[in-house]
Amino acid sequence: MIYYAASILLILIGMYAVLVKKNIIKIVIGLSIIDSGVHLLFIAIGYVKDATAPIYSRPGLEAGQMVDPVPQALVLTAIVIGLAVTAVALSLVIRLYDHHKTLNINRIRKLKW
Amino acid sequence: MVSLTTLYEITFGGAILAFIAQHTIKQLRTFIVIVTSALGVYIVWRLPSQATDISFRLGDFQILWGVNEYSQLFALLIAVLGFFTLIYSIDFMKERERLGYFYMNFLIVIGGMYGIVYSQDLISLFFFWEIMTWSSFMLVIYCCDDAQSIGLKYFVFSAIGAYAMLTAIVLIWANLETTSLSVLFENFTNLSSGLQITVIVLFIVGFGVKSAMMPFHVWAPDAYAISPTPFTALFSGALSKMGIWGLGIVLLKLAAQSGFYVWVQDIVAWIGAITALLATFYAIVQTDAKKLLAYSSIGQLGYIIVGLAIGTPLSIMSALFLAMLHGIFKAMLFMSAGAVFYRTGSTDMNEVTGLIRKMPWTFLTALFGIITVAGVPPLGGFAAKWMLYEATIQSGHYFLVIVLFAASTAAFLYLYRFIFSLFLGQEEKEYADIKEAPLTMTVPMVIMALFTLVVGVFPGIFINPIGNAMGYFGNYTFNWDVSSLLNEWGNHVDMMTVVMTIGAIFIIAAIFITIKNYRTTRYVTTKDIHTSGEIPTENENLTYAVDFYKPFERAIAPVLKRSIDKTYNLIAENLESAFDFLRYVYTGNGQTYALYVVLFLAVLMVFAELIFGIQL
Amino acid sequence: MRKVIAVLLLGIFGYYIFALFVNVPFGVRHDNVGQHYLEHSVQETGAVNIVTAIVVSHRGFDTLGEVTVLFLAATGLGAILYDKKGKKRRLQNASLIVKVASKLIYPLIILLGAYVFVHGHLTPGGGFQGGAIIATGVLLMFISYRRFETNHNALSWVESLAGMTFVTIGLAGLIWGTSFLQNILPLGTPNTLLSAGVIPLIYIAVGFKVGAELTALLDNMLKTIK
Amino acid sequence: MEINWSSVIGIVATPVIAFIVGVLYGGAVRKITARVQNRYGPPITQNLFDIIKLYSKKTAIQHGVMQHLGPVFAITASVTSLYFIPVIKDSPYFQNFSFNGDLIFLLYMMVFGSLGMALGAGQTGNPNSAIGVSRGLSQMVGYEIPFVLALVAIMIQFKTTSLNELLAVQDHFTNWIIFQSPLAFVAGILAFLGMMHYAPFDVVIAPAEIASGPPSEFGGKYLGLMMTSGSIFAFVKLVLFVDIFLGGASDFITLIIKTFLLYMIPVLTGIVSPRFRTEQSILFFWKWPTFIGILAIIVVVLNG
Amino acid sequence: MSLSPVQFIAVPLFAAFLIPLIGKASKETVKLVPGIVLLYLSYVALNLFPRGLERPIVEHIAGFNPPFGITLYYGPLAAFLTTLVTLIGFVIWLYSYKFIIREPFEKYYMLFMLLITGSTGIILTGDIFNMFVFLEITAIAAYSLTAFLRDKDGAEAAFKYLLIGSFSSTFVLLAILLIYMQTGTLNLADIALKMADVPITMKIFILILFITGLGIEAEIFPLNGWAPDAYSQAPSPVGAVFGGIVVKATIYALMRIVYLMFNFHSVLHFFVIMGVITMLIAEMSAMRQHQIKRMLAFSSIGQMGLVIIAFGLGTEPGVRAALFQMFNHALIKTLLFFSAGYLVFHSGSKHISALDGLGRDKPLTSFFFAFGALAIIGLPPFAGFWSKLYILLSVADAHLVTVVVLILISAVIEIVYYLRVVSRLYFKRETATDVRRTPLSGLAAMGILAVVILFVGLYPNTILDWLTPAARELMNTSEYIRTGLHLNSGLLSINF
Repeated sequence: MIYYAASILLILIGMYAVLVKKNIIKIVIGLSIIDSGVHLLFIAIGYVKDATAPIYSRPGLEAGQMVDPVPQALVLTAIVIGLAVTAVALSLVIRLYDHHKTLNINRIRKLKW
Repeated sequence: MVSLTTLYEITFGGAILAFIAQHTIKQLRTFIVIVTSALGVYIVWRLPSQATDISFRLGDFQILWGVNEYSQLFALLIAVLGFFTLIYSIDFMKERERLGYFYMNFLIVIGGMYGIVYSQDLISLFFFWEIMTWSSFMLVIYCCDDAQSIGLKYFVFSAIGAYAMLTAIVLIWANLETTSLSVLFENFTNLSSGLQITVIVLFIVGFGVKSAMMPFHVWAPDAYAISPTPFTALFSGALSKMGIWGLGIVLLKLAAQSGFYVWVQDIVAWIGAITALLATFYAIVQTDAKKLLAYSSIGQLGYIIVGLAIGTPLSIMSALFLAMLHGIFKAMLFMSAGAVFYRTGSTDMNEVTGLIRKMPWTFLTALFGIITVAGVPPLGGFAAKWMLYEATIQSGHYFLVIVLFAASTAAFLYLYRFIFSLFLGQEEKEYADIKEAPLTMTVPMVIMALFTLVVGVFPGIFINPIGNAMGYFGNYTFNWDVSSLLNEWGNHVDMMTVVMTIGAIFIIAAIFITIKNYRTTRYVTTKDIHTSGEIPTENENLTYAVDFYKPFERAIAPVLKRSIDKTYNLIAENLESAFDFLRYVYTGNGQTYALYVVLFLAVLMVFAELIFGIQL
Repeated sequence: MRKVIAVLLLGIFGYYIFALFVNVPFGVRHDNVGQHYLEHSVQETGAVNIVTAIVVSHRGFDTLGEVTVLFLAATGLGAILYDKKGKKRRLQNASLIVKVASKLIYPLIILLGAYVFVHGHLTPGGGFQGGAIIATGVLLMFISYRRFETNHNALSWVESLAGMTFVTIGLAGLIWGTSFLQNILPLGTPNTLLSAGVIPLIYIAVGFKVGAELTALLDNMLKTIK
Repeated sequence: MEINWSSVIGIVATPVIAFIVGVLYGGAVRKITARVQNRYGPPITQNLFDIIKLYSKKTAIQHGVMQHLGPVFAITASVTSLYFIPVIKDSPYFQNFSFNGDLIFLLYMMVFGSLGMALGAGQTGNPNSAIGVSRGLSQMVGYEIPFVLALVAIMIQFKTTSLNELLAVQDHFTNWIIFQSPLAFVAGILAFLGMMHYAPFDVVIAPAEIASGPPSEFGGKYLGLMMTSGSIFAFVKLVLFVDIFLGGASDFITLIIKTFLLYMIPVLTGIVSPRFRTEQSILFFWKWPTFIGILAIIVVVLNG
Repeated sequence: MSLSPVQFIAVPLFAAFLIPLIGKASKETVKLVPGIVLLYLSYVALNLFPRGLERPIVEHIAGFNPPFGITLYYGPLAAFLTTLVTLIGFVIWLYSYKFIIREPFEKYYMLFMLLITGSTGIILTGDIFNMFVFLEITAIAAYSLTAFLRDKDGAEAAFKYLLIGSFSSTFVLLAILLIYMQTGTLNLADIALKMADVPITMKIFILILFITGLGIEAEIFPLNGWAPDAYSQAPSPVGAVFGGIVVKATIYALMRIVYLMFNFHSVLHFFVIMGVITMLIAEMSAMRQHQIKRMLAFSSIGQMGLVIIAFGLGTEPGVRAALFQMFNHALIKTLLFFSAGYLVFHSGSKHISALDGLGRDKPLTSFFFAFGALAIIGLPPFAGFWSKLYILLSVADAHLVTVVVLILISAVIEIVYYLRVVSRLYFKRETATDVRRTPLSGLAAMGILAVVILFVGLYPNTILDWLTPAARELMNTSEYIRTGLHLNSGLLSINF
């Protein structure tokens, strides 16, 4: 249970950062934190008590002794996606800083209404 | 073999060809346009004897096109007016640019109108209705700088009307699962009474906008005034009649079946009468001839609406009679104003003056036009007015008839001003070199002018086909003599006698006054006038045109002060600023947007718990 | 103000999400597709690492998407940070210790990365992990040596070729087999290097691709920062 | 083809009689006015002589075809209207075409002349004429409304628009419409004041102000013809009112008495009145006369 | 080689990987690649279409039976949408050919190809996590394309888009997590089957997460803050890509999920309400815009509101109308963005006031804009008329007269702001003349669209005949489950 709570808390912290922090780099960090939270949540629901990684690395391992492999596979993909988004976000931050000479999101609002 | 499809193909095809020709072989363009419209006249003429109904499925709808007497009446008006206005436009538009655009849209308007009157189902009706609307919009904004706001106003009002109509169509579809007009007529009483009245009101609004019914008329004066004159003639002459066509169907086919008929009749008739009166007042204070005529159109359409709303055989007859006739005389008047514009470059009544001796044929057309509008015998207008008054009185709308009379008397004011300012009065030097308009313009005008005289003598040539057309609404018979008018109390007017009398006396008096002292009668210029002993100098202004009806304006000042147009503008402005306020939701701050997202989510979650009472 | 609203809204959101999880027992085995994979994947794919089997075989399409995402990120980055003038990284040279150490470690890191993706079907890890390790190695070099340059041409060749290899393997499945990405090679004996049909091939391609892409990505970003 | 001689005589005689009566009335009015104003005044036949003098003038000037035809329009309207009114009740000579027209037709026919005149006056280019026309037309909008109200009240009361049928209804002194529908009569007679263009509604011709307004550029034969037409037209209006409200006349003496008495109403009002401005007269007509006319209709509707 | 739906995804992807290599040899050739790919895809689409209509093609990726492998579901709906995406993609390429000429244009084409991959993937996939992956591909490509011009505003717009887009992916991912937790499967058909056993609380919260997540990309108010910025700051063809492809695919995803998994009606009416709000606010905001592309963006949102309303009716005519509207909107808005792109290019300013008199200077481009404006307002004889009519009819069938009225009111607003621009184009004095000419490829792209719009307007049956089975497919959940799950693999890929 604490795993769930922690992951959700992580998500909330990330969201708080995104919603409140003014520095766009911090916002990007917030996005990463959200991602981490979600990924952890994935892993958490796949976990089975006292089970091992789903690899038949040694003989005698039974299917029943392993954790659910699907969330892990999904998380693998999700991480990569998160990475890609972060990369694009950071590149945008670089561009924004180039143009605006600031990282304060309140100053970057030329497009409105 | 002619059929409706050939009619549409030729008209719309001609439109596209004209556009292409403009960009390839310019000489062909006029030829194509004239041939197309002439073919249109021919086909429409032959249609009743040869055409069969055309029916096919389009999506979920059964499309039905067919010819009936009622449609035929309007189609002929469209075809003939289209033909004349196009001939007129040859020289009128010669110097303008973007003629391909002009002619294409012109023919599309004509095609759209054919489509409207020949549709037997609501979908194709709406389809062609909208085609007509946008192509006419294109023509309204053809010319000048301020055309854009005027065009926009026109289109917005048209759209409100069209969408009212669409709502009605949609309601009918939802409840009767049909779009066919005939099925609708049969099953209309199956609708609940609330729905009946809704549908009727929506349709009346829809058609009322096009027929410039108050309070939806505000687009009309400007739009009429600003569009190129050949099109204005068609616009006022034929296009506005599409609204009348529809109102006829709604009032006489639908409303007549509902329990609210009496109410609908009274309200619409009063709206029509007030339209007529106010439009006339506004026409009186105009200074631009086309605008004046535009308001006059609105007024005349008001009469027609009254006639349709009253719904007795005589009133329907008068309405349709006036509708047909209005098509002709208003086209004449616009054409003569256009001819003046063509030669002088202006239709400002404070400026242009004394053209009678320069443009006699144009003047003649204008004269016949105003006499017809005024409803003075012996021209055709009298028959229409006469029938309308008789019908209004005899159906018990006593106060209505007063309003109509007032409007029609006041109409003399603007009519006189129109012809006086442009053609009579002082002949000024700057217009000394004006010549008569070219033949392509005068010939259609004069033909139509003579036609009003013929109708005046033999109203039967209109009454009999209209009587047939009224068969669409029920059993009405008009077995009148070709030259007589008859009311429901049995009183009649014999137009033949009237015209013979007038003609005889007129000719005798004219001969008398001409030959008496023929030699010693001499012409003097308009500068050589009685001015109480003062000899006017060369540059003294003797033209009386500005504020021609100042006293009358003072008398009706309270009416003029309140303008519906201003009210609409106020509403529009307020709405726009309200919209402006709304878009501040988009603050431009990405974080705020993100906050909206979370807010949305949180609200949904709370709502979900409230609504579904979820146990968590 | 914003903070209060944010906290309030996040509180509501967190409360409901947490409430959803409260009733879900933690660490309990569920009856789901995962169990099927655990039981049958080895026969079906020949890979003993079930996660790899799922990632590359059962859900190979996801992986293709994943590769695409990464490729996309690199392309997007290239597009966003594109600049005509070739730029230099503005990093200072690291200290000598770092330099020497990284020079020592660098080949080892590359080797480790290669190992990880080659053995993706046998041990924890795979193309992504391997690729990421390789990129880390390069990053180390970037940090240590100001003048360390990668061959851009080669990188983009590797990127593209690796991507195309993946798709080609997929299309080959369509051509010779019945469907896209179908395993058309013999499965071999589980738990050996040359087993599991196309999985190692795909993972090698992915490894190269990820390595190259992440390298390009890092390079690109480092060069743009002023 | 059989020629109905009595109607031929009527057609020829009616305008002549109308002209003579009208001209003499005009003279009489001048005389009466003068007497009231303590002047001696011209002889009754003065107008007749004036017209004869005008016709015998050798020269005439005109500014164009419309001015040339303006008086023609006027005379056409006067005579045509005359023909469509039964001058003497039940007389075979003076029915003319009255069975072929009705009240609404007459309303419009009477306008025809004014319109022609206005057009003719318009072409002269004299600003005074134009001002006069402007005033005349504006004022017309004023008095037409009570007039039409009165007519409508009568039409719906007797369910006819034909003058002959109205005459038939008024077969006895007590049945005169003036007694059957007094309100309509009041409205009608007030409108009549405006129609006759005597003071206080003489702003149209306003002799001292705009040089007699519309006709100011007409002279010689044109003015002669106009005055002829005017005389006939005055008679037409009088006969029309007599026919509508006063039961018509079955012989000449009655006709003369009734029309003369009727004529005295505007004349005497005019002598003692100052002049309304145009908008004043319009608003005057739109107030009390209109109200009375509406009352007339309401009464009819309530009784019917 | 056998034709298979997977080619819609694989071929553009392959092309995207190939482009840099070709770019090494010849930069100009790169421009041709997307065109060739999309032409090939059109060929595939035309061939597969009749079969998809006849019987859905279920492609099992890597040969694993569902629910254990990823499947592609090519039914009438997917057939319709992929064809649409291919068509729009093709004209966008044609337009971009001369429009996107600044470096690094090969990156532009790569991103474009990947975006096509992503959106066809969303449409075709039968697996929810796979759908998420493709959603992300589409989104990241879209972020990058938004900032493609590398100017101040582009970066800002892209960042906002990314910020909100990340929220979108978070929520979708959470929803997928919950679904997997509850049903233990990721295959859409399988989920639909097992969803019946999921407690209602869970269901509703999953739905809420999906609505929020996908609603962001589907431009539901108030989640659409990114849209006006992104549309207006991206290069014009990209604006068309958003309006014509991205949003369409996302709406599809949202509706597929809602119809498949959560078939209760109160939820659907929620969509009607959201649709109405979205539409009204967007149209009102559009009215007050001073920049033409921003105006088009708001108009797009408004149109999507319309689509959502029609979807929310939950009736077959409603769904069909919504699909029809999607089709028309994709075509027309693309045309508008195209012409607006060149208008902006020629006038040198994004502001509407700079367009005065361009109609005389650039008659064809202006003509196409006017054409598109008339079409999107819903005037006959253009395609937009029929879809609007069908939406109204289906709304009225559901006895929501108020909604009918609101739709029409918004249509009036639409008229005002579109015609304002049109009349400005033609009826103001020319400000300046631009010697540059609109390239032929751009005009050809617009011409193709205009012809199609007119054709569909005159012969709506051609489209409606395809739409009826598509709508039925979306409505008929059990059929989807049956074909999605129980057919054997192997015989599904059709050999040619």
